[in-house]
Amino acid sequence: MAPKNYCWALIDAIREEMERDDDVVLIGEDVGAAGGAFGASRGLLDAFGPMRVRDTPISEEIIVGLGVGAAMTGKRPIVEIMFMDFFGLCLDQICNQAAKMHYMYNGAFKMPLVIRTSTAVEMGIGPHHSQLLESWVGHVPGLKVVMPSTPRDAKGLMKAAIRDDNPVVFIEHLALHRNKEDIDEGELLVPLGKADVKRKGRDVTVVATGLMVARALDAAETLAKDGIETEVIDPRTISPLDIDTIVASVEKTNRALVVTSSMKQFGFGSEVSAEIMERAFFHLDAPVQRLTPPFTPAPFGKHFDEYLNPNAGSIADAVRAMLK
Amino acid sequence: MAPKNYCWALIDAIREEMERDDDVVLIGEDVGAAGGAFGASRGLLDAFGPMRVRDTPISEEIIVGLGVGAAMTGKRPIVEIMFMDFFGLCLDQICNQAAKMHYMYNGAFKMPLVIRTSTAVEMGIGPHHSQLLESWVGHVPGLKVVMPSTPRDAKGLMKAAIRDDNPVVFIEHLALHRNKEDIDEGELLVPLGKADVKRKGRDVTVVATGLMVARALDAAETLAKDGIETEVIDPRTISPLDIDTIVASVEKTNRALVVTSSMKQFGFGSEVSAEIMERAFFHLDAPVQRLTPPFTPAPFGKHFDEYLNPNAGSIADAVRAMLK
Amino acid sequence: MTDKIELFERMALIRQCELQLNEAFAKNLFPGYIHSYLGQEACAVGMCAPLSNEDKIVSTHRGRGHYLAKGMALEPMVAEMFGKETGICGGRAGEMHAADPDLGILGGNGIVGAGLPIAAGAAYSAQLDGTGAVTVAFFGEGASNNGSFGETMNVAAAWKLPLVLVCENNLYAEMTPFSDTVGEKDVAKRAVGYGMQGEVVDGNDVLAVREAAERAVERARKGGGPTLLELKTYRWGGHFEGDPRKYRTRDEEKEWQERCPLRRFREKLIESGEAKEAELDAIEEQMKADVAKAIEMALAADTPAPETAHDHVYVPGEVA
Amino acid sequence: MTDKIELFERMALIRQCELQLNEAFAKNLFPGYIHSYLGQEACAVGMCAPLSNEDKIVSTHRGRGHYLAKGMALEPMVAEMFGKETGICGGRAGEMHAADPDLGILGGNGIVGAGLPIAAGAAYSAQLDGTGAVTVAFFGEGASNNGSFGETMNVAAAWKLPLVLVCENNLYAEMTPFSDTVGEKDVAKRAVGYGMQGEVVDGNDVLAVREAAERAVERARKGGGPTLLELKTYRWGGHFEGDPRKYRTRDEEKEWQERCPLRRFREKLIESGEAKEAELDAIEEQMKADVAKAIEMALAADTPAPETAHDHVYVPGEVA
Ligand SMILES: Cc1ncc(C[n+]2csc(CCOP(=O)(O)OP(=O)(O)O)c2C)c(N)n1
Ligand SMILES: Cc1ncc(C[n+]2csc(CCOP(=O)(O)OP(=O)(O)O)c2C)c(N)n1
Ligand SMILES: [Mg+2]
Ligand SMILES: [Mg+2]
Repeated sequence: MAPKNYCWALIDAIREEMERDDDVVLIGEDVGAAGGAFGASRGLLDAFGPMRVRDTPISEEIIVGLGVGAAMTGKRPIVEIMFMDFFGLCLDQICNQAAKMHYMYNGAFKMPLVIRTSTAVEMGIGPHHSQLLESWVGHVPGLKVVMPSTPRDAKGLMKAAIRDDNPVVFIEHLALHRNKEDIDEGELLVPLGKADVKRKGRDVTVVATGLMVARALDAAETLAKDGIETEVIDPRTISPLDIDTIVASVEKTNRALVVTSSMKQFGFGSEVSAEIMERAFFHLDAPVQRLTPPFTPAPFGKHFDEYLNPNAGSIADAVRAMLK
Repeated sequence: MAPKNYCWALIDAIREEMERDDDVVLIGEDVGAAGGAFGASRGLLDAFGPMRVRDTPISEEIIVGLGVGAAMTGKRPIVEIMFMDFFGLCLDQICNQAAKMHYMYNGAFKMPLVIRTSTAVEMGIGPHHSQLLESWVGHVPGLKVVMPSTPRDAKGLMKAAIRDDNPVVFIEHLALHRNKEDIDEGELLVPLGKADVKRKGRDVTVVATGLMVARALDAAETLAKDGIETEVIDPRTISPLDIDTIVASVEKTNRALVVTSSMKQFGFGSEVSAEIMERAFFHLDAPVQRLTPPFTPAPFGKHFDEYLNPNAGSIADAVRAMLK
Repeated sequence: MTDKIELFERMALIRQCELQLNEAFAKNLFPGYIHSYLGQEACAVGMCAPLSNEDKIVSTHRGRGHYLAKGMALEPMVAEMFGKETGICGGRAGEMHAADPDLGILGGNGIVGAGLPIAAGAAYSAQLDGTGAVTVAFFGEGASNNGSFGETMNVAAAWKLPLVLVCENNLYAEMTPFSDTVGEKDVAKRAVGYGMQGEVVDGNDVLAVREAAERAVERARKGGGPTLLELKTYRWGGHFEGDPRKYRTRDEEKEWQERCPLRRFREKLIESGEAKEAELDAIEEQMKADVAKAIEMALAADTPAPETAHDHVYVPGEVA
Repeated sequence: MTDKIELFERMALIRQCELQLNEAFAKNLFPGYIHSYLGQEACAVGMCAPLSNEDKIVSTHRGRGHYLAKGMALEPMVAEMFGKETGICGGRAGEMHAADPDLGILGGNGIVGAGLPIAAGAAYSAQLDGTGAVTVAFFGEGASNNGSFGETMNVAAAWKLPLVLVCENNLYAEMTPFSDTVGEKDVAKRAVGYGMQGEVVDGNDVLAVREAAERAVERARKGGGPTLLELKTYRWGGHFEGDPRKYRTRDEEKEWQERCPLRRFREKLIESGEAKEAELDAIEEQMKADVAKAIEMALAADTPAPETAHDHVYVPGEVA
C-alpha cells in the first residue's frame, strides 16, 4: 500500500497497461512532451516514446478518429480530449463512429478505445471550461461511461476501461486530481458497471457522483449526529448503470437523493429517478429528489461556483427535507 | 382554412416570416436551388434570392457558426442541419456558442437563431440517419428545443421560433412531412413552452412527442372501446418543458406513460418521469413508465424499425399494464 | 488474363452491379435509397489496384465501387445492400455501410467526411506496426469542405502517415454543384498548404488512376508520407436514384457519358491489341450474369430476424 | 498626436496591462489563469488600425490585446478579467471572454477555433447589409489545425466574405511547438488551396502589420473577398502565467525579446524623428499609471452578487 493521488493513480494505471500490452497507445494534445495539460501523463513519453505517446494538434475530431481507426486495426488507444466541454467538436466520432462500429458491422470490429476527458466544474474557469456532460454520452448505446471519485477507483476503472473491448468515455474531475488514498501495489481492476456503496445506512440513499461523493459522505457524517443513517452510493459507471445496487438500497431506505455536478434537466439524476420510479416505486416513502446546480451556464469565478453547486450542507438539508 | 401538409406548413411559416422581416435568412446544405434535401424550402430561393437563402458546403460547424455570427450582428438566421444525426459535428457551436452567448456577455447579445433539423427515425435509413437526440440539447441551458407533431403546430412553432430572441433547436420528424391538416390562412403563432392536450381523459396520461403523438391518439381510441379514458399530451416544446400541464393531468389521472422515438436512457422520458416524481409523487397510483425503442443503434431496414419502435398496440398494452 | 483485363473485369462488375441495382430500384424491389457509383468505376478500381489485403480502405455513403474493387465478395455485398441476413454484415449495415476486416475494408459511412480521421487512425496503426501497410481514404469533393478534411490533411502530413487521400470529385454534393461551394475548384491544390503532395488525375482513365495510385502508395509504403489525389470524374446518376437532377443539364450528363471510363478502357485495350472485343464482351456478359445471380439470391434471402437488432450493441465480456 | 503615436500608445497600453496583470497574478491577487498577450502587441494594434466601430472583431482566449486595440475601455475590461461586477460583462465572462457590441467586439472564446465560423457569420451579415463593414477574425496558429479553420477558409472564399483571417503564429499552442504539429510551417500557404489571398507578415512590426491590414481590409470592403494573414510573432510568457516553459529554451525567448515590437517601434519613431524619447516615455508612464489605476479599481470592486448567476440564461419575453 502506498498513498497515491488521483492523478498519479491514473498515470500508474496507464503505465501498467502500456507495459503489459504494446497495443496500448496514448494520443492527445500535450500528452507527450508536456506530460499532459494537467500533468496527468507525466513520464509516459520517456517510458514509451513518441510513437506510442503522441502529441497532436488541436484537432479534437481527428484525435478521437485516430483512436477509432487504430482500434479497428488492432490497437487499444487511449485518446484524450482535454476538457469535456470540447465534446461538441468530436461527438460524431464518439457517438456515430466509435459507439456504433461494432454494432453496424455485425460484430466484425471491436472498439477497445478509451476516450479520456475531464471536467473542471467548480474551478472558476468559466462557461467553456466547467461542464459535466455525462448524460450526452450516457444516452448513446454502444458507449460505456465511467466517472471515478477516488484514486483507487480511478486506477482500477482506468485499467478495466483499457482492457474493455468497448469504447469507454472516462471522465475525471480535475478538482479530485490531488486527493490521496492508499492503493495496493498489485494489480487493481475495478469492474465497469458496478456501483460502490461508500457508506452503509438505513434511512436514506444518496446517489452521488464525482466531486459529490465526498460531500455526500461529509453530509452523512453530519446527519449521523442527528441519528440519520445515510447510505451513500457511488455508481462509478454512468452507463451501463448499476441500477440493481441502487434499487436494493432504496428498497431498504425507501428514500433517495441524487447529487451531481451536472445539470438536472435531462441529466443523470433524471435517469436514476426514472429507474427508481419504474423498479422501486412501491418502496418509496417520498419522491426521489435531484440536487444539482441550477439550469445556467457557469459564470467565471469561484464565488459563483460555490453559490451554484451542491455542498455537504445543502446535501444534508435536502436529506432532512426528505425525511420530514 | 386550407389543408396543408407538415412540410408546406413549415415552408409557409418561413416564407411569411421572411416577408415580414428582412433580417430573416435561411442557410444550409441544398436549401436554395434544390429547395431543400427534403423539399422543405421549396420556392424560397426564387422568392428571396441567393443572399437570403444560402446554399452552403457540407460544413456543419460553420453552418451553425454563420448563424451565431449573423444573429450577433442583427440578423435572425434559420440554419439547417439536414439530419439531427449530424449534431456531433456542430454541437460546439450550438451548445457552447449559440446557447451561452447571451449569458456570458451579460445580455449584450441576443441570439435569435433557429437551428432547423430533422430526424428520420423509423424510415429504414440505418444507424447514421435514424436518431432523435432532443435530450442532448434539452440538457443545455440557453437553448430552447421544439418538436412539433402536426402541420399546424409545425407552422405556429416555426413562426414563434423565428421571432424568439433565443436559440431554438427545431426538430422535424421526416415521417410526418406528408401529414395534412386544415390550417387557418391568417397569422398563426404557437407559443414555445406550452404543451397541448391533444385528447382529454381521466384514467391515464400519455405524454408523447413527434411521431408518437398520433400513435398515442390511436391507442387512446382503442382503449376508449374498453372504457379507458386516455389523456394525450404533446409537450411540443422539449425545453423549457411545460411540466405544469403534465402535472395537472397526472393529478387527475394518477398515472402516466411517456412515449418517445428516442432512447430511454438519459432521455426525454426520464426527465418527465423525474419531474412527475418530484411534483406529483403523492398523486401517483402507479409508477410512471417510459416506452421507447430499446437501447440499440437503429439497423438498416424498416423491418427492424417496426420491431424496435413503439406503436399504437404497444402503447395500448403499456397503458393496460399500468391500470392492472 | 493480364492485370489490365482484371481491371476491366472489376470495372465491368461494378458497372453491372450499379445498373442492375438501379433496375431493381425502378421495379420497387430495393428497400431504401441507392447512391449509385455509375460513372466512377475507374476511380475505385485504379486506386485499389496496387493494394493488398493488408492495406486498408475507408469508404463513404457511395461505397459499392470501393468494396468490389477491394475484393469484397459480390453476393454477400449485394445481399447487404438489400438488408438481407445473408449480407456481409448480416443485413443490418445496409446501403451506406459494409465492411470486411479480412480484406482491409473498414466500412462505409453515413456521415460525410467522418471516414477521414478513421483512415488516419488506421494509417497510424500501420505506422506503429512498421508493416508498410497503406490506408486509402475515399471521399467526395463535398466532404473536402468538412472540418474533418483539414484536420486529417494536417495530421497526415505532420506525422507522415502512410495514407492516400482520394477525393473523387464528381462535381456534385447531393444537389449542389461543387463550383458553387468553393473558391478554388481543384481540391488537390489544398495539399501544398499542408505540406503534402497533391495531384489532379483523370478519374475516368483507369490506367491514369492506377499510375497515380502506384506512386502514392509507393511513397506511403516507403515512409514518404501521404498524398492527396483528386480524381476528376462524374456521378452519372442523381445523388440517389430517383433524384430528378434539376441542378444540371442533360447535355452535361451526355458529355460526361461520352467519357465513359469503361468504354474508354475497352477501346484502349482493343486498339493496343491487349484484348479482343469478344473477350471483353464475354467478361461483361459474365459480370452481368454474376450480378443478376447475386441480386436474385439477395431477393430470395430472408431479412434478418428483428430480434437480432439486439446483438452486438456491446462486445460481451467482463474485464475485472 | 500623429496616428503612429496612437499606435505606440495603444501598444504601450497593452504592454502595461499584461505586465501589471502578471504582477497581480504573482502576488496572488488574480482569480484564475492569465493568458498573457505580452510580445504580440503589434499584431492587435496593427490589425485594428484600419477598423472603425462598424467593423467587427472576433477574439480568442488570449484576447486583451484585441479588446484594447479595438477600443474597449480599459477599466471595465480589466475589472472583467478580475471577475468584478464593474467588469464590462458584469464580471461573469472572465479572463477568456469579453465583448462590447457597440465597438464591434464580438467576444473572446474558450473554445479554440470556435470564433472563426462566428466571424464568417458576422461578415455574411455585413455582406447582406452592403455596408462595407469588415470582420477580422483573430486566432492562433494552433487553431489553424482545427476543423473550423478549413470550413471557414472555404466558405469565406466561396462567398467572397468581407473577412480578414488573422493567424497570430506565436509558435506555441499550450506546451506544443507548432512545428511538431504540421507538415508546413507557413499557415499562410493554406490560402491558395482555398482560392484566397495569403500573406506572411512580421507580426512584431506594427507598421508592417498595419499595411497588410489596410490592404486586406480594403480588399474586403470593396467586395474583393477574404484574406489570410499570418503574423509571425512570439508569446513571451507561458501558455498561462506560471507555466514553467520546459518546452523551449530561455535563449529562444531572449532572441524573440530582442525583437520586442514596442522597442522596435520606439526606435523607429525616434530615428525617423517622428517622436522624441521623452514624449514616448511620457506615454508609457501614462499608460502605466492608467493600468495601475484600473487594476486598483478592479481590486477594490465587488464580485458580482452570486444570485446574478441566474440572469440572462434566456432572453425574456413571450413571442406568441
Ligand atoms: C456530415 C454530413 N452532412 C450532410 C450529409 C448529407 N449528405 C449525404 S451525401 C452528401 C453529399 C456528399 O457529397 P460528396 O462528398 O461530393 O460525395 P458524393 O455524394 O458526390 O459521392 C450529403 C450532403 C451527410 N450524410 N453527412
Ligand atoms: C477546442 C479546444 N481545444 C483545446 C483547448 C485547450 N487550449 C486552450 S488554448 C490552447 C492553445 C491554443 O493555441 P493557439 O491557437 O496557437 O493560440 P495561443 O494560445 O498561442 O494564443 C489550447 C490547446 C481549447 N480551449 N479548445
Ligand atoms: Mg461529389
Ligand atoms: Mg499559438
